[in-house]
Amino acid sequence: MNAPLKLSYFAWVRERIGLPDEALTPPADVTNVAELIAWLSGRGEEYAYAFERPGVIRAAIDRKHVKHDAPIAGAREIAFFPPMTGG
Amino acid sequence: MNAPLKLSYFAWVRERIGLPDEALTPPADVTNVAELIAWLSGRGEEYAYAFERPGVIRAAIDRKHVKHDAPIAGAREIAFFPPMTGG
Amino acid sequence: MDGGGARGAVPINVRIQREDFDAAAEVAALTQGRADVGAVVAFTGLCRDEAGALAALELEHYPGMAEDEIARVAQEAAARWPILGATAIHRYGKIAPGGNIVLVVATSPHRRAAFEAAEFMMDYLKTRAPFWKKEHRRDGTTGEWVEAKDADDSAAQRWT
Amino acid sequence: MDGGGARGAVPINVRIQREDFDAAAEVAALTQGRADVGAVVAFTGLCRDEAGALAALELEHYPGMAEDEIARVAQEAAARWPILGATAIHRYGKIAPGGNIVLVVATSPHRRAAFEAAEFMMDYLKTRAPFWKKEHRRDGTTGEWVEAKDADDSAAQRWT
Repeated sequence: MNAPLKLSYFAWVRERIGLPDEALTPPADVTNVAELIAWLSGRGEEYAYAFERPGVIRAAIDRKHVKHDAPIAGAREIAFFPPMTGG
Repeated sequence: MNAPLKLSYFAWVRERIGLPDEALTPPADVTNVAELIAWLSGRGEEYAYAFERPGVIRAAIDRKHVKHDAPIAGAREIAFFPPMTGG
Repeated sequence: MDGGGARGAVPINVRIQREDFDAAAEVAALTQGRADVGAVVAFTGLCRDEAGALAALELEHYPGMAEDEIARVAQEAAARWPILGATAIHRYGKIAPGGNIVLVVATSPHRRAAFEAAEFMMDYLKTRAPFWKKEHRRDGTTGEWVEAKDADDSAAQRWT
Repeated sequence: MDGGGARGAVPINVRIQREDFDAAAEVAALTQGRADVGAVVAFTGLCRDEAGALAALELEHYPGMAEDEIARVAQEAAARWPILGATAIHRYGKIAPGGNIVLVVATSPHRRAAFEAAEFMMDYLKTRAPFWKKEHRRDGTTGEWVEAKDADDSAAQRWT
């Protein structure tokens, strides 16, 4: 089984889910970021809305950008957000 | 015959000639910048030294950069100087 | 924060802050007391009013990661160009039209390195630093999140 | 001085002066009271001490032509990039190590135009503006005239 994870959400991902962050324990068959997004999408309407276009969602594991095929084993914090618009 | 010209010299061209500017009337067969340089070079040691490498000398007619084949007819001021090193 | 790159002691300053910055003071911090700096390029990004439609931008960021990513961008610039120092400051919170958003400064003995390092930092910062802009419109409507531009991705890619 | 280019009223400020300049004040002059500027690039060129060997640089210029050439360079930048304003200030006379020599500022709605216009102005200014640098060395020897660099010509040529 996976350990509890801190999940953080930013910008419209945060607004759609309605939470800035939460602690969740994904099931053991969730091994990478793409699977985590799929699992979260099944948790309710607000998640399905936030992740309706998984291709545009950016992810970071422990504050480093990762691709959706990145394994989540050992992660303490995973963040989801739209493409950045700073600068 | 050419009209009297103001000739201006800058940087080491000025130092070698020993004058910042002067008024001269080149002979009628001096029609372009290259011919003016050749004529000036014959005016004395200091001019010969200033123009010893004509290829590196830059010229401006009435405060606009020109090439050595530029005609001097109608010019009021012709300046000679080394390649610029501002900025 | 120290760059710690190949050239050792290149000063790299990264700050994420709500308050405004003073570009002149940041340039002075990189140049005063030394005479080896021949070129300083300072980029300031400001909030535009979008032809009067915008009341303010609200900048959200990911604390911790924002500092880390911008420091990585600055260190990458210090590894790629012979710069003598770099500063990057990004604000968050509500910023009115005309207000400062971001400052990037690069110093070098020569101009080309300073220009390229500063532009590189801006291009990478735009695509890598976790900041998001939301618009507050003058007509009072709820602001939209600013959409990322493909042009920003291609701007960053030309350095690879 | 007004740019008078294709976009009409782009403010272009060109000054040749002995006294120092204030980069922050020049940036403020191009940005204050307007909210359409999204990007400011300010380049400052300083006198380096050449590892301690240099006492001062002495800058000679061709009065009249220096202003004209730099204004032409700035107008060319305004014609080629969608800039909102440009300032170029070049000092003459004796300048000590660490002192300012030249300032170029470009403002634009977007960063790329501001970066490119500023770098273009510096590249062209270096090869076209009639200024010459003479070195005064700390050992008291008569200074040599600084030699022009081929690199400056090729830097200017890449914009053609």
